[in-house]
Amino acid sequence: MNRERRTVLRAGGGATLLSLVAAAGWLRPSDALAADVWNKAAFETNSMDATMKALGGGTPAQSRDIAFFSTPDIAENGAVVPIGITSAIPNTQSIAILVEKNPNMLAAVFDLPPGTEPSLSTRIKMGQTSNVYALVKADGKYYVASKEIKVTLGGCGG
Amino acid sequence: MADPMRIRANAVGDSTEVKVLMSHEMETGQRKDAQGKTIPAWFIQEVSVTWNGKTVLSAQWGPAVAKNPFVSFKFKGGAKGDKITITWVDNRGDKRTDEATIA
Amino acid sequence: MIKAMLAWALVCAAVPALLGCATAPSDAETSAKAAQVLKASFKARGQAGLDRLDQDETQKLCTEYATKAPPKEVADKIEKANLATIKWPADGKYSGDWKNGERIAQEGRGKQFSDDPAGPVGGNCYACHQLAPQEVSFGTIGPSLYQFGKTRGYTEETRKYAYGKIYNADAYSACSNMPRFGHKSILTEAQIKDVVALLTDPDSPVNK
Amino acid sequence: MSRFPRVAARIAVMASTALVAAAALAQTSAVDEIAKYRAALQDGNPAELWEARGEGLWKAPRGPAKVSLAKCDLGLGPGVVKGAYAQLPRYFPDADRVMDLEARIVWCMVKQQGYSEADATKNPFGAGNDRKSDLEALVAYVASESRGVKMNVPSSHPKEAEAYRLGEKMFFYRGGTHDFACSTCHGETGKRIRLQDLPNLATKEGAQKAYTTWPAYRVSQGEVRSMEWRLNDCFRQQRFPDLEYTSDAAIALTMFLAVNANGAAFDAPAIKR
Repeated sequence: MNRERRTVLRAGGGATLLSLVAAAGWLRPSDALAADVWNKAAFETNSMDATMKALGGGTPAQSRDIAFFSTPDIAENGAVVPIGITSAIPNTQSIAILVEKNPNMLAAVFDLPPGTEPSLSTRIKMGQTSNVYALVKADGKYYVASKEIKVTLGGCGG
Repeated sequence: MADPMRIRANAVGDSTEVKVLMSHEMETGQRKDAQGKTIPAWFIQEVSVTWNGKTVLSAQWGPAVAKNPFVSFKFKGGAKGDKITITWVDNRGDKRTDEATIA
Repeated sequence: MIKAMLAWALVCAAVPALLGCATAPSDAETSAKAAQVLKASFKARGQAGLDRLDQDETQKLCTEYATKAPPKEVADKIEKANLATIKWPADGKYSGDWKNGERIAQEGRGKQFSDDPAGPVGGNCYACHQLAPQEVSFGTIGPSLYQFGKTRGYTEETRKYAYGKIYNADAYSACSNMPRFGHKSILTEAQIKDVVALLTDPDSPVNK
Repeated sequence: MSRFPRVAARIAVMASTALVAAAALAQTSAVDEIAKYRAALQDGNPAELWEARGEGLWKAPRGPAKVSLAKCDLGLGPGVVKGAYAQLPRYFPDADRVMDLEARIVWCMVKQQGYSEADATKNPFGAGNDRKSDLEALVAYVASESRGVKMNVPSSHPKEAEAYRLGEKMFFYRGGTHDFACSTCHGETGKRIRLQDLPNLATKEGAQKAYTTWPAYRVSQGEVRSMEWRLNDCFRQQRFPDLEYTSDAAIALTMFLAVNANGAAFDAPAIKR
């Protein structure tokens, strides 16, 4: 159980927060369940190599089968940058979003169980103009596509 | 306590489209207050979405997910009237679970 | 509220009864009351005191002619009065460091009640003007100043005009939308020179 | 060299290849891309979180009198929320005053729920989780109940007509260190600040476009902002002092904008930069 919990990300789904909560029905939020499962190391890196290592993968292969949608080239405000990612790679297990120039690169990892479409959208923060990476894990292998998003200043500037 | 999530779950063909908004500061831990003191990091770390008890999405987040997070995705299955349950847990151990019915 | 109503009564009392304050007030009466209500509706905060609502002669005239161009004699009067306020640099040099000028042109803070009085004060030029072509986020309230020096010539005359215009825009164009940066002590003499350099230095990206 | 500014360094490197045509092209695509950015935000508007909280606050017994706002008359009868925002500001005989939504909610909180004026208005604009504004949530809820309703703000009462005329004058009032009036930025059609389009609020079209999309979730602030906030923050940037909440000037200016927007379908809370 514990081992399974800690490897949730590496396994690309399987054990999940809710099933764990359900299985151990006596657990309360104060038991700091999240800290136990959350991949702290992966969220504290600031290079692609280090992030991949923390995620348990090697160098990802560039892929044309990963596409951004509803993702602008220019964000009017870095506090909210819409990101949509679709993977056409068979057996996509997870999609992660990384921002090269953020203090820590990894923004989010989504694990997609079979039956869930390999396509999702969310919103992230960007401190400055940067490359954004869509990292896909499929059949245990990692693939990546990237896109530059410019962060500009809108409004009166004060 | 955190405000409830706003969950929209709509049956589209043989799939269900889920859109969720969560009320959360998503504080990065890198900002300073007016007195120059660092505002401690406070952000959702884990999210889980289940349909009739089966997990359809799970996520781990860092503080770079935008304030008042939004996620939209689709999964195969789901019928009008089925229950979608979403839970998040943040780095303080606060947790919130909300439910919606597929429309 | 009470202050405002009192003012209204005073305005009404001051005009002949046959003009009929009880019915439609005149344009001037409405203006006078609007100014009174405005002043009663703000509170001082930070560096922004209530005196900021007191209009000088130029502001008063430009408010009066806000929806129509001022007649020539009024425009001339405004321009003449404002030209007289320009304090030209004692050393006779109008131009400074364009790199610093670029920073000043980008900086939007300064003089707001939320700004630190000891903090940076900028010209916020990009809010209204295109300058260096690399900055795509620029406004269009004012004309594009791209290639300002290149098209006007890198002359003393061009630099002097730019200095004067930044110092007090109303001296050249009555009721301009542009703040009077020097006259109202928004930018220092050195800062104005740096912005002049951004516009008129052959090495500035504005002239590339 | 050590003082060489970063911005300047970046520009110096990039400057060599710049051409007028290239600059113009970059500008067009920047505007298009910003439009894409705004479109992408429309899908999920966090203002919904405020609307839900506001509905809860509206219906909950609160204040010293422990009553809800169910009897609060927003102009269409006690407790009628649907469509009320599209007919505000308006004259209220019981208060003998033209009121915008915020002024009216405060009035109901004081007269019906028993709050003191100071308690009711102590946190008009929220700041994060520790200082959530009940008023902004209530405004988000009431405004959302006018979504799709045609703006129909009355100006037949003499005080309504007067508020409009005063608001119009205030719109053109120059002052402060920068000589700014509302009209400096919002009095011409087709202008921008940075990449932000500026509605010409003196025209019907401009006022309709702007007024019907406030209140709004501002992504730059992570908060839902009301029209009272919009005016207060415009004046801040005009370098004016602090516009008092629900003051006569705030209401007169709102009246000017709202009446100019009449005829358009209300479509807020929106989401904006």
